[in-house]
This record gives sequence, C-alpha cells and structure tokens, in this order.
Amino acid sequence: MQVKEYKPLIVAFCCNWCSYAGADLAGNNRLSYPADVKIIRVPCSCRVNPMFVLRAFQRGADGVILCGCHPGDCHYTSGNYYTRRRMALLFSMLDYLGIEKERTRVEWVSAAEGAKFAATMNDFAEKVAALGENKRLEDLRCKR
Amino acid sequence: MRKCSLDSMNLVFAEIAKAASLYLPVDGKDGKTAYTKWEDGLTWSNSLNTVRGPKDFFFPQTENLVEFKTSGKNIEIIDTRSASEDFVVFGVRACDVKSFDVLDRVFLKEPTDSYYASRREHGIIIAAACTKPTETCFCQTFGIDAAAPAGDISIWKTETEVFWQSNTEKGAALLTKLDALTEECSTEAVDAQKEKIAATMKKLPLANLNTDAFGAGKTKEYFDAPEWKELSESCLGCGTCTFVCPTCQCYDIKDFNTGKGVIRFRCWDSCMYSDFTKMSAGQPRLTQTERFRQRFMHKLVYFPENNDGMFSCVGCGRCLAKCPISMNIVKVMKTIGGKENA
Amino acid sequence: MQRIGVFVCWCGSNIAGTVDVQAVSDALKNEPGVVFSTNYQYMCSQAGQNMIKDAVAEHKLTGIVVCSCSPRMHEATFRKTAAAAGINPYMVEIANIREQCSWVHKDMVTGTEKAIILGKAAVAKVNLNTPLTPGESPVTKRALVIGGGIAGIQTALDIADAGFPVDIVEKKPTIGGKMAQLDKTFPTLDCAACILTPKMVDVAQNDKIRIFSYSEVTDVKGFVGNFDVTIKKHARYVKEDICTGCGACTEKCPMKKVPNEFNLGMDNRSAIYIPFAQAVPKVATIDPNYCNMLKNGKCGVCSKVCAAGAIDYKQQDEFIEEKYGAIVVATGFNPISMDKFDEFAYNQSKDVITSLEFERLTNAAGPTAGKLLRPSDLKHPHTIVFVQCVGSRCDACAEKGKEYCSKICCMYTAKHAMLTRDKYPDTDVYVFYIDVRTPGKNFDEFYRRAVEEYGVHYIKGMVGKVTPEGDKLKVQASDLLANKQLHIDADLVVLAAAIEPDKSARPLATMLTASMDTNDFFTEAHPKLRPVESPTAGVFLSGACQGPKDIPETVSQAGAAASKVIGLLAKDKLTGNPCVASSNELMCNGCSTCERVCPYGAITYENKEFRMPDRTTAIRRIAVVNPAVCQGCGCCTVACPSGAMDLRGFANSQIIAEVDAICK
Amino acid sequence: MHNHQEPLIPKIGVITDVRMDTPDIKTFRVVTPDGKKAFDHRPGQCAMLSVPGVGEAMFSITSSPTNEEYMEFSIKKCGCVTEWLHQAEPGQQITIRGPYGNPFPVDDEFAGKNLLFIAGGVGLAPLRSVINYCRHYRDRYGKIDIVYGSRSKDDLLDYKEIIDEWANDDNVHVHLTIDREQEGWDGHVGFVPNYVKELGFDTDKTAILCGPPIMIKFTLDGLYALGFEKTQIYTTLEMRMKCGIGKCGRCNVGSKYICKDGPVFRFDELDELPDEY
Amino acid sequence: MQKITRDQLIEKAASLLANGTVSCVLGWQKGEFDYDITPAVFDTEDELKANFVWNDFCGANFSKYLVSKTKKCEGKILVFLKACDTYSFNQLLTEHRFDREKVYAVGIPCEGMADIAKVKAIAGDGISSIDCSGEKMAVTTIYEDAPVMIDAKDVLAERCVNCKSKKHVAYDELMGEDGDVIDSARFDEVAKIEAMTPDERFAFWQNELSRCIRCNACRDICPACTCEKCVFDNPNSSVENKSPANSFEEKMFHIIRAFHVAGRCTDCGECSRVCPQHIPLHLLNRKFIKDIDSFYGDYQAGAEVGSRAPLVNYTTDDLEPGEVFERGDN
Repeated sequence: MQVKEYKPLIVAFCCNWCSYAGADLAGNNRLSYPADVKIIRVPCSCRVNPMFVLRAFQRGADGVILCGCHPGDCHYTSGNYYTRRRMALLFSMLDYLGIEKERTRVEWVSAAEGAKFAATMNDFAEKVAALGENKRLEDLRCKR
Repeated sequence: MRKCSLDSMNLVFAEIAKAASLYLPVDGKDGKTAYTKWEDGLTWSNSLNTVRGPKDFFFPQTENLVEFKTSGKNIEIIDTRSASEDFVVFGVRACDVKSFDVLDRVFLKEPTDSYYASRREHGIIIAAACTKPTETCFCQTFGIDAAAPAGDISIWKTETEVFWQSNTEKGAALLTKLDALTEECSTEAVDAQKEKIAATMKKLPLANLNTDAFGAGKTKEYFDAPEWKELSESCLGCGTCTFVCPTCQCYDIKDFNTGKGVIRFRCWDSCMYSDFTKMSAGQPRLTQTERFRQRFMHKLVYFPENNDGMFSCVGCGRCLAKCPISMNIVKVMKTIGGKENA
Repeated sequence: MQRIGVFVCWCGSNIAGTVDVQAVSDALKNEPGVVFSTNYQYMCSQAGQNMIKDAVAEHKLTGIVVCSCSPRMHEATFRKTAAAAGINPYMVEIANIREQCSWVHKDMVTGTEKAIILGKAAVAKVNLNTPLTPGESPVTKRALVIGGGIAGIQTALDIADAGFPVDIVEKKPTIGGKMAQLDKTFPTLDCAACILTPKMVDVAQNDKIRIFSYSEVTDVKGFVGNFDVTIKKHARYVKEDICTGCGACTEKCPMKKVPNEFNLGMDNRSAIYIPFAQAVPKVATIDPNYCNMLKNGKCGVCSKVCAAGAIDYKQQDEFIEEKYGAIVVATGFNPISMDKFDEFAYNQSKDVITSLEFERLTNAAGPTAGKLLRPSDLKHPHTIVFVQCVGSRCDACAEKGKEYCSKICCMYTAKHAMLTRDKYPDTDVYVFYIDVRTPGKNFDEFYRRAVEEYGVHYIKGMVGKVTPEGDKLKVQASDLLANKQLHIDADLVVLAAAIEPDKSARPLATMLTASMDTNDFFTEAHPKLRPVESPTAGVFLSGACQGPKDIPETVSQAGAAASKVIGLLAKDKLTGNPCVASSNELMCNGCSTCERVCPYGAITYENKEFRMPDRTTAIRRIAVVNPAVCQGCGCCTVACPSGAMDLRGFANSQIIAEVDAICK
Repeated sequence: MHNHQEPLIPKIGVITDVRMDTPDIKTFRVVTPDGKKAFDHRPGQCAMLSVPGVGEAMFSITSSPTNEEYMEFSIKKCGCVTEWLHQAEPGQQITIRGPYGNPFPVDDEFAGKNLLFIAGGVGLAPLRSVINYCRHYRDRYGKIDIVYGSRSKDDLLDYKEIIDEWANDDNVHVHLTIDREQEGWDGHVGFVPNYVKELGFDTDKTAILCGPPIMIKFTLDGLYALGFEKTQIYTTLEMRMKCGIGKCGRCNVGSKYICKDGPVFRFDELDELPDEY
Repeated sequence: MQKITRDQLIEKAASLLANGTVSCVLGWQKGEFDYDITPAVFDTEDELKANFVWNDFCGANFSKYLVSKTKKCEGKILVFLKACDTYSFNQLLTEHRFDREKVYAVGIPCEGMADIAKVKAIAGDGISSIDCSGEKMAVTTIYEDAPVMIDAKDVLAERCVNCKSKKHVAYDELMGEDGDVIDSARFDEVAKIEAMTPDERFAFWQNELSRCIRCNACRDICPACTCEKCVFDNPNSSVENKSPANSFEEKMFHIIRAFHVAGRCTDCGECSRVCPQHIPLHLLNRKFIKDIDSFYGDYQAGAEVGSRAPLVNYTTDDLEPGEVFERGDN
C-alpha cells in the first residue's frame, strides 16, 4: 500500500527589502528548498498582522514564518523591532494555548543571505513536517 | 404514571441512549450547568437551570444551509442537508419547554423552516418539574406551571424516586421502552410534589409580576415611552441576553468562502446589535435605545399580537442572571408597565 | 470585479524548464476575475510587452498578473507597460515563478503546482487592487540650517552655492560654534580660526544666506518640501542692522564681572559684549542677567557711548515665521559635565581642567593670551597629566558617563601633548589612555610623532584619583603594561571629557518628529545607506548631532547633507510613493497608537465633527496620514486595533486574499 | 435526503441581459439555466438574489407578471451585492429565490379605479411591474397617470419604454420631471412633490407612491392637501432582510414583517406601525 | 462591608451637584435584587436617594462609559472610581478617548467586591435579600428561615482576591484613605497553565473556549475595547463573525482580542466577570501582562497617563521571538 506523502503547507511572509531579496538570491544561486514554502511579499515584517498568521493557520497552513531584515538593518529603521515584540508575544500566547511552538518562527534574513534563506526554509519545513498536520488551529470548514 | 428509583437512573439513561443521543443537564467543574451528551455514569444535575437554554437542539447557534461551488460564471448549488438523527433532551424545565412553543410559532409557520422542523420531528423532550426555583424565576408570570411541565414526557423527582408521565405519542413510545425499568404507580407522590413546588413558587420575589400591562395592541401606548432612554442608558449592546434567551430566534444568513466553495450558513443574531438592521441605504434603528426597545416590544407586544397573545418570554430568568449590566425584562416590565406591576 | 489578464513568462527555459507554463496559464484562466490568460517566451521583451498592451485593448483588462521573474527585476517594466496600455501601473502584480519557483525546484510537477498557486495568489490580490496615484506636493525652495557651527556653516555655504536661499539659526550671539574656540586642529596643526573665520565671513557676505543669531526654532509644522517654522529671535537690546561692532560699548560698560562663556568662564567679559573679535554677525549683545539698565533701570552708559545709536533697551523677542523645503540639523555637541567625576577633583581644584578649557588656555585670544599658565596661580605648569576617556566608553549600567567612544579625544589629546612639548620642552607630559584610536588619515603618524618625536609619556591605564595637595595635584594611576601603581605630582590635570549632543537637540527632535537614539544623537534614515538623512523626510543631519565627529568628517557630512538638500530643492514637485498608509476616519479611535510606532512622524491628529447615529454631532479625534511623509512600512496598520489604518497596495484584505489563495 | 422543501435554498438564475439604464442603475434580465422564468409572481413582489460569497439581497421584480419569458430587476449600485452585480456580464449565474412579500392589490382594490403612479429615481423599479401589468389588462382600470421624476434626464429609469410605449397608450398620461434644468430637456423641471401639486389631481384615484423617503413625505403632504385619504394611497417599503420569509427578525416593524406582511402597505396601515421604517 | 457608606457618597454627589461642579453623576443603580446593580446616570439628589446604591456588588467599572457620556453630557460628570477603575481611566486618557476636563473623578476606597456565584455556592439559590452592611454578609433565601452569615473574604470575586492595587492613580478628589499597590498572586494561575504540557494546555483552552457563544459581552464591557468599529463587527475586515461557527473562530476572536488589548489591558477583570459561560478570559490577558513584564520589564497599563505601551515601544536588544519558548520552559 502506498501512503501519500504528507506535504506541509508553509506560508512565509518576507519583507521586500531584505528577506524577499534573500529569497531571490537563493533562487539565483539555485539553492533548493521545499516547494511547500509559499512566499508573500510585504513591505516590512512589521506589516504582518497577527491576524494574517492566524488566518493562514485557519486556512490550512501547517507553519508560518516571518522573515525580515536583521535588527538594526530595517529599511524603515524600526519596523522589525516592533515585529519582534509583536511576534514574541503572539508566539508565546499560541504556545500558552497549546499550539505547537515549532509551527511559528521569525527569522532575520538579509538580502545577501540566500544560503541562509534556503537553509532556514529547509529546516523549518522539516520541523513542521515532523509535527504533521496543523490540527489545533485549523478551521474544519476549510479542510484541504 | 410510572416511576423508577433515583438509583436506577443510570440504567434508564443507558436504555434511552441505545436508540438516540441523550442530552441532560450536567454540573460542570465551574459549578455551572450545561446540557451534555450522556455517557455512562454521567449524572443528572440537581439544578435544571442551565446557562444556555435547550434552544440549540432545534435551532443551533450556527448551521450550514447550503453550499455553492463556483467555476467561471457558473454556480453549482449543493443541498447539504442530511436527515436528522433521533435525540432526546432530558431534564428540560417547564419554562424551557414552553419556549419550544414560541419557536414553533416562528419556524413551523408557513413556509416551514425545514432545518428546524426536521429537528423537532426527531427530538423527544423529557421535561422535569422544577425542584428548586430560584429568585430569577418568573415563569408563573406567563402562566407556566413549573410543577407541571409539558414536553413529550414529564417527570417529577423526589428524594428517592422519579415519576414518569407521557404526554405525546412519541413520549409514550419512549416510555414503553422503559417498561422494564419502571413500574406503574399512583399520582399521590407527584401531587404532593406539585403542592410543594407551588408553595415555593409563591415565595419567589418575582411571584407577583404580571403581564396585564402588555400584549397585543399596546404598540402606540409604549413605543414612545420616555423610560426607554433611561432603561437602555447603560446597555452595552452585547448579545448576551439574546444568546441565553430560549425564545430569541432572530438569525443572520452569511456566506463563508472556504477557498474551495462557499458555505451559506445561518447564525444567531441579536436585535441589540447595531448592524442588525443596517442597510447600505440607511439604518432604521439608529440608537441603542431603539434597538433595546425593539427587543422588549417584540417580546411583550409584537409577538403576542401575531400569536394569539402568546408572549415570547417564558420567565426562565437567564437574562436576569447574565446581563453584564443587570438590565433585563423584569426591570423593563416594571418600568414600562407602570409601578403597579412592582 | 476586475477583468484580469494573466501573462505567464517562459523566460526562455529559465521558467519553462521546470514549470509547465501552458498548464499555469490554463489553470489561471478559471480564477475569479480572469478573462484572459496566455504565455510567452519573454514577457519582458518588446514583443511580450506589446502582447500585454494588445490584450488590454482587446479584452478591456483592468488588471494584469505577470507570472515571471522577481518583481525586483521587472515590476517597474510591467508597470510602465500597463501605463502605456492605459491602465494604472499599480494594477499590476507579479507572481515570482522564477527566483522563488523554477530556480529552486527541480521537479516539473512540483514547480508547476507551486507556480499555479503563486499565480492564484497574485490574481487574488489584483482582484482587490485599486488604481493608485502618487501624491504630489510643491517644494519651497529655501533651506533651514539649525546650528551655526562648522557643520551648519559648511552646509549653508554649499546649499547657497547651488543657488538656493538658506537661513542659519544659531542660539548663540555669533556663529562659529565649537571650532571657533579651538586653537590648532589635528593632524595638520593649522590654526582653527585661520580656516574657520574666512568661512564665517563668507556666510555673512553671501546674499543667499541669512543668519538668525541669538535665535532658536520654537515650532515646526508641515512636512518635506513644506515646513512651516517659527524662529524666536531673542532680544539682544542692540539693533543688529545699526550696530557697527566698534566695541566702544563693551569697553565702557561698567559691569565687567561677567564670566566669559567663550573662554569657558576662565576670564570675564562685560554685560554688553561681542563674544570674540571675529564674531559673525559682529554686533554687540546685552546680557540681560547682568545689565544694570535692564535689571533695575540704572546705568545706560552703552546707549550714551554708542555713536550709531544702536542700543535699544526696549527691544522684544521677535518671532519669525518662514517656510522651508528642507531642514538641516547641525546642533553639535558639548563636553559632558564633570560634576559627577569627583575622583578627578574637577570641582575642587582650578587646575583640573577639561580639554576644551586647555584649548582656550593655549589660544592666543584666550584668557592667558596663549601662554600656558595654570589657572590657580598663573604659573607655568611643569608636569601635566592628560586623562583620556573621561566619561566615554563607560559601562551601560554605570551611573555616569556614556557608553560610546567620543572619537575625537585621542587625537586632540595627542595634539595638546605635542604642542605643549613643542612650546615648553621643559614640561613633562603624561597621557593616560585605555586605547589610542587613530584611524583617520595621517592620524596614527601624528600620534606616533607625539610619542616618538616629542617624548610624550603615553601610559596605558586609568587615573584612579586626583587629590589636590598644596600647589600640587597628586595623581594616582595604574600602568597596566608595567602592572604597577603610579603616583605623579602634577601641576595641571587635563580631562578629555566625553562629548554629548547639545541639550537643545531633544526638544528639537520632538518638533521635527525626527528620531533619536538613547544618547540623544539623531538617528539616520539608514545607518549605512542614508547616513545624512533623518528618517523624517526633508530633515537632514550634519555634524556631531548625529554622532561624535572630528572636523574633516563633519565637513564632509555637512557637504553630503547639503547635496541631499540641493537634490530635494532642485525639484519643483515631490512625487510620493503611492503605497502609503491611510486611515478610515469613520473607524479611527484617535488613540495615538499609530503615531507612536510611525518612524517618520507621518501621522498627526485632528478633531473633526461627526454625525452620530442619533443625529447629533460629536467632535472626534482622528488620525491623518501625510502621504508625502509616509514611507509605507505598514507598522501603523498592525498597531491600529480597529483596523482603521490600512496600507495602500498592501491592504489587509489583499494580504489576506493572498494567504487564502495560497492555502486554498 | 431531506423531505422538506427548504425556502432558504435558492435556485440558479442566469443573467441573460444587462441594460445600463442610468449611470448607477442597471436592469438585469434573469432566467433559469433552462431558459424559463424562475417562478411566478404578482406585481410588487420581490425576490432574493445572491452572489455566493458576496451576499444575498432583496430586490423588487420590475418586470410584469404578464411577461412569461423572463424576470427583470432594476438595481441601483449601493452595496457589495449590487456593486458585484453591476460588474456582471451576460451568462453570469447568480442565485434566486422568491417570490416574497405581498403584491399590490391589482385585482381587487385597484380594479376599476383610476390609478396615479408617483415615483422618484429608482423608485420606479417596483412600480414598473404594476404599471405594465395594468397596461396589459388595460380595460380593467380607469385612467392611468404616471408622475415620474429624477435628478436629470440621464437618471430617468426605463426612459425608452416610457416614451415609446407608455406615453403612446390610450388613456395613460405620463408626466416626467427632472430636478434641474438640462440641455436637451424641454419637459418639466422641478421636484416630484411640487409637480404633483401643480398637476392638481382629482381624488377619484388610487395613488401608488415609491421613491426616496423625503419625496414620499412631501408628496404625501401634497396628496392630503388635494384631498386624498390615507386609504387611497399605497407605497412599498425597503428594509434590511435576510430570510425573506418573516423569521429572521430583521425587517420587523411593530408586529409586521416587511418581507412577509409588506413591502406593499396602504398608508392607513402604515399609521398603525411605529415609525421605524 | 465597604468602609465608605452609601450615604457618604450620596452626600458627596449631592454637594457637587448643588454647587454646580458637576451636572450629573455616573453611579450604581439598585436592581431587582440586592446584587443586580446597573450603571446609571443620576441627575438629581432625589434620584440618588431613591436609587443609588453602594455595596459589595458594585463591581462595574465606569471608565468606559465616559467615552460616550462625556460626548453627550453638557457639564462635568461625576464618576466614582475604585482604585482598580482608575487604571482604566488613565489608560483611556492615554488614548485620548475622552476629555478629562469633562469629568470630576472621585476616588473611593474598596474592600473588594463579592462574586454572586460564590455567594450562591454557600447560601444556595433563591436569594431574597443580601445585607452587606454588617461585619458579615447576611444572605436570606426563600428556602431557609434564618439568614446565612458569610465572611465577605470567602466570596470575593477572583479579581479582588488578586487585587493588584488599592492605590488610586487618578482622581480629582479622594474619599477615605488611599491604599498601596499590591504584590498580588495574580500570575499564579497563568504559571500553572504554563507548567502544563502543550497537550494539557490545548485541552484546557479547548474546553474553555469552546463554550464561547460569541455574545461579545467580554468585548463590550472591556474598557480597552472602545474601538469605534471592532474588527470583528466589520464586514470588510475579513475576520468578521457573529457566531462560533467553528472552534477556530473562538480562538481567533480571543487571541486577537487579547492581542489588541495587550499592553493596554489594566487587568480590571470585567471580561471574566461578565462572561455568561464563565470562561477565565483574564488568564489570556494576564498571560500577555506576565510576558510583557518578564520580556520587557514591569509595565502596568494605566499607572500613568501618557506612558508608552510595550507594543508601541522597543529596545534594540529585545529578546527574539524564538527565545520566548525557552523562557517558558524554565
């Protein structure tokens, strides 16, 4: 019997200036990472509303990752500092509600870090895949 | 009339649960009572006063109506209704039983609501006489006898025994299934129980509240009463009273796009919400005062006008207990209906 | 609903090699809003672009999705194509199926699947796109420079040189700043006054430059290109336009016991004074704290001796309102107060001085006419101890001092030590240091000369305590290299005090909504790439207000700031980024949360009258975003609890639509 | 399967034609996928149209029941459903259910009467069904007067039909007016209520009103001044509706449900209702 | 028993009305029973004498009402504020939600408010009267002849057991003595949940949140939730919903609600008080407060007007989101 391989769905929010460019660089260098990762471009990581993160989980995402410029390097000077606080609190709350902590992550990836982008995505996808389907934050109506 | 010992109730529940899902009021960890699906060993709460009424069983807070799938310009309509399964709701108070009459008036009126009708057909109500009414109870105001509940089957509970009497064919059929666990008996103990309950009812603080001032034809008299403003002054416009009310039946129909299709569902709504009557063109009930008035006028005047004098309140007291700011229908009745009502 | 056209690019085999482009364009055909879908070898080519233009015309497209390389490559190209085809350029979205799909995935099936999903996300977004037009605002072609030190002077001269009018606001009676107080400058040892004062004269004589001396900025409104600034000109009780600067009044003034701030209080001046000989503007100023006439109406000598009749005891503070297109902050620095450094006995002995005081002591125009005499007894000091890093590079948790390196101290201390040894070879000079930092051009050579040619004793270690004893200063120090305690009987101790931003900077930053770091240095828009701009558009940074700097660095930054200003003022209109935040006033709470996270000060509040549901009206506070200032980061949109604040081009609904499409 | 008919489950409707009537009103022709009328209706009744995922809304059926081929809906752009519909093209499917509400009493109270229709703006939409019904059974009614006004000539609904057909009928008198002078308009200029007063109708008529609230208010005053009784005047109301069958509680005004007991009311009936519509 | 009496409050209000300082009074109105008290606006001394109450059941926090009432009332409004209420009062001022000039705030001491559920748990159902004027609370029911005497400490509301401050941080006038900020054990419950395994935590919250009926009482009573339009009511927000359609919806609602008030929530406890389903909503808010305190330093919303809330602030060396879990495991 052939078991259908479980493919996690991962939504990655990438800031336009660093991480999205980092992802492009990973592409330029042909550094592969799972196709399960789908990138959404945002101007800055601070544009990511916790609601977007929850929305992704509702709609069936198994993991959500935010990528932004390294602290201190934000194109808008301070955006990622706010991201850092917001997501620290959000992730801690999700953990408190019993949501697996490996499903959420924030990673700082600069435009020069194509390799880091690919490595991060490989690692994240692997961790999320190990957890299996997101059952705790899914909306059954949107079941894939 | 039949009876069984209180100790044998687990067997009785097991018997009922063989053929249908059985729901009964169970005390939760927080001391609050809620209808819970019976599992072996689960005992029946001494308090029948559940936080939420049994309305959900027939008119759930959310239910899917129909699904759509779209592709290009085309739409496919998918009727997702499935046949309801039989279920039994046990331990319903007299007031809550009466609330089904109120809901029937709305949902079974032509054109019949098939979702509700189907559940009504498949549900059996075992009503229990109240043993311990509380200060918020005022079912007597609406002519409801807490000691003689309607329903498919009525039961009375004493210290050691439970007495059974069927009121409908459905009830009789179910009771027959319990023959082995129950025995025929006289009504003596029940009559005594009824008297005891009646005596308690007289002692309730709201025992003298009456509906004389309300009913059909009172629209003009009360609509512009200045007291509405003061009564609604601190109303938050939340939906608590509506959602715990066993007779409130307003609903909203909404679409939910799952990404794979559109689910059209309905959910409880509240006339206390500011968007309830809001249209793109305008809003007929602009302020909370108007929305507040609508709720009580509907229960006390409009509904009786359309339903042979039946009020859409059964005196269950839930809104008295749950309103965050302690504003409720009793205060409204006393204020709007005149002080003589006090 | 939009009429969307989807264009899938093969990029030769770059995309088509791993993605079945036909399958992608077919799959996207049935997405909501899509009325046309095709694929082509090179969408960015002229032929590809023409294909888009034709499709727009033929299918009356309102939106375009290009599935191609990264938007960082060709978003601009396709926006131009859209504009040429007659639809708004912001109705274009790119699905990145090359860098983020075909190039990172090997398998055709996976690649195609992902490309379709990315395409769907782009389609979902375009469905919610709205045409955006960049806002335009006019530019007032005048610059304001706040601070008249070397930074402000250089910036003003450079801007004026390009033909734009500039105003300098200087809070002191004269421009010149710290550099005017210096004696020689490292590493070339040319005299500060000799190179500064001609520039001051240039400023005075430049008809494009106005100097508001003895003035300060009290209010700033507006935004880039359109600042409204209020300048308060303090009453100097002397008519600036009439005073010839002859100095007769200063000589005759009976009140001569006023500490002379130019010489850091080491000598006195009169109540009416001209700070120094080459002051610009060279006009007298009456110090109202000391003038008898102003204090109790008795005296009036200056008025009598003034041949020009320039004295005006009734003069009032004057408020000037002016419009500017750009503002340059050049507020400079000050040495920190030595009050907290009891261990160096600064407040106990006159002979413990700061390096800036030492500059005045060695300056020919200083209190000792350039002779190095110690302040207590005006004797020539034979042993001088220089202490470096006083208040610099302190622990974060220390109660005094600064965490940062003040940068200039190593060099000026080397200068002082060298000059002392040069002029007074009989003097023993010790320099106590933590590190000697000499990274500038010719800096290390300079320092080595001090040690090697001039025999300055450089000792790695810190001075622990200075105790005045008789006419000596007992200096207790450690020599870290020799690992021993030293005791030196010094005649003079010179402290290289840390420098800090001028106190006026903090309130100014608030007025400008320019951000500052914890040390009150202005923050730059980007530490590497935009070092002379403040994050607040139209506000530029010059000199030490941004961080410790020496003169060459200050001058180069001043020039850089000027060139940025010139670039701005050269424009007739400013075209904004249309992807800016905007607030829905009906939902706005006016809670100020958004304002607090905005790095650009783009959000202000106004009270607006609203009709309430019960037909009454009420005044509500609402946020207003200035699109000319907003840079579109979107931080405010998340801070806003009610969702009133949204970002054009990256709206909540658009991002959610993308999420939904990806998770479909 | 389920044994009950469910009123809340709609049918599929296909938009077969879209006509741009005014800058913000379009008229949609709707049939079932097999090209028939979705259901029969009476003049003045409404239908629930919906776009899955966008929402459902109640619209009056503007075509006459005597049209046996299709239904028409004249819809003004004012909310998300209407906005979506305005973008729709022929061939687009939507959903439809109904008919809802009470009709105008065309076969009883109106029979044999002279009729005066007064409409403003998109208010003509519900009346068009009645007018065409009455025109179809022309001999059942007396004289028909139609007063119709809009902001401008371009905002007049069904202008072509009015000019080409209604105005040419026997004993049908069309009185058009626009709010402000306009080039190419040689008809009456002024607001509907004033025009009604100017025209000065006899009270031997039944009046049927539909339009914006402000127009209704002043026209009523005018009609009363002319001697009309409340029992002679009808109108049709608009309210937020969800179910259309008198259950969801939204369109409740006093003891009436607009969707079930209305939308057509005679003014003496409206007097009994609290002023909340 | 409260230290300050009803009569003292009426006297204070009456004198402020009489001398024209205020034009109306925001106070507690007596209800049908002795515990169901309604916030109300009183315009005259007679109204106050007839209907004003002050006892152990006057828990309602009036701060939020100031947002709407100050817009409507012509003159100044007198508002009685318990110490905990003053924090909400300040927080609303920080967010410019009402005009301070239109309010005359009188701080009143509070000995803690009673939870009627706890009273009923001891005295039983069918309460006919509650007398809080004595040392002990005397509760009479229709089922017993003699009143049940209850120590007020035994029936204190959870938020009062864990009272965070008896100090008034805002007032124009203070009646009685001011208290102190209390180092309460309010985070113990949170810590207990943190100590559970993720599965236990999930089960705990699933059980709690699945009871939510989305009545919005928690939001509508919350003094931090004063949005002109809540995202959950806004059809354009994409997250609007009226009902718990699926267990996700309640989680979304409660997480986002808690997040929106994070750093602004003063921990007044009204949400848990009014929840008809007895969901311990304060444990969500307190989690954020606890995290904020431990990640970014102690911060009490509303302690002072104009303070910069942790989520609109940052330092360059804040901890990374990935580090929050490591701390949680300690």
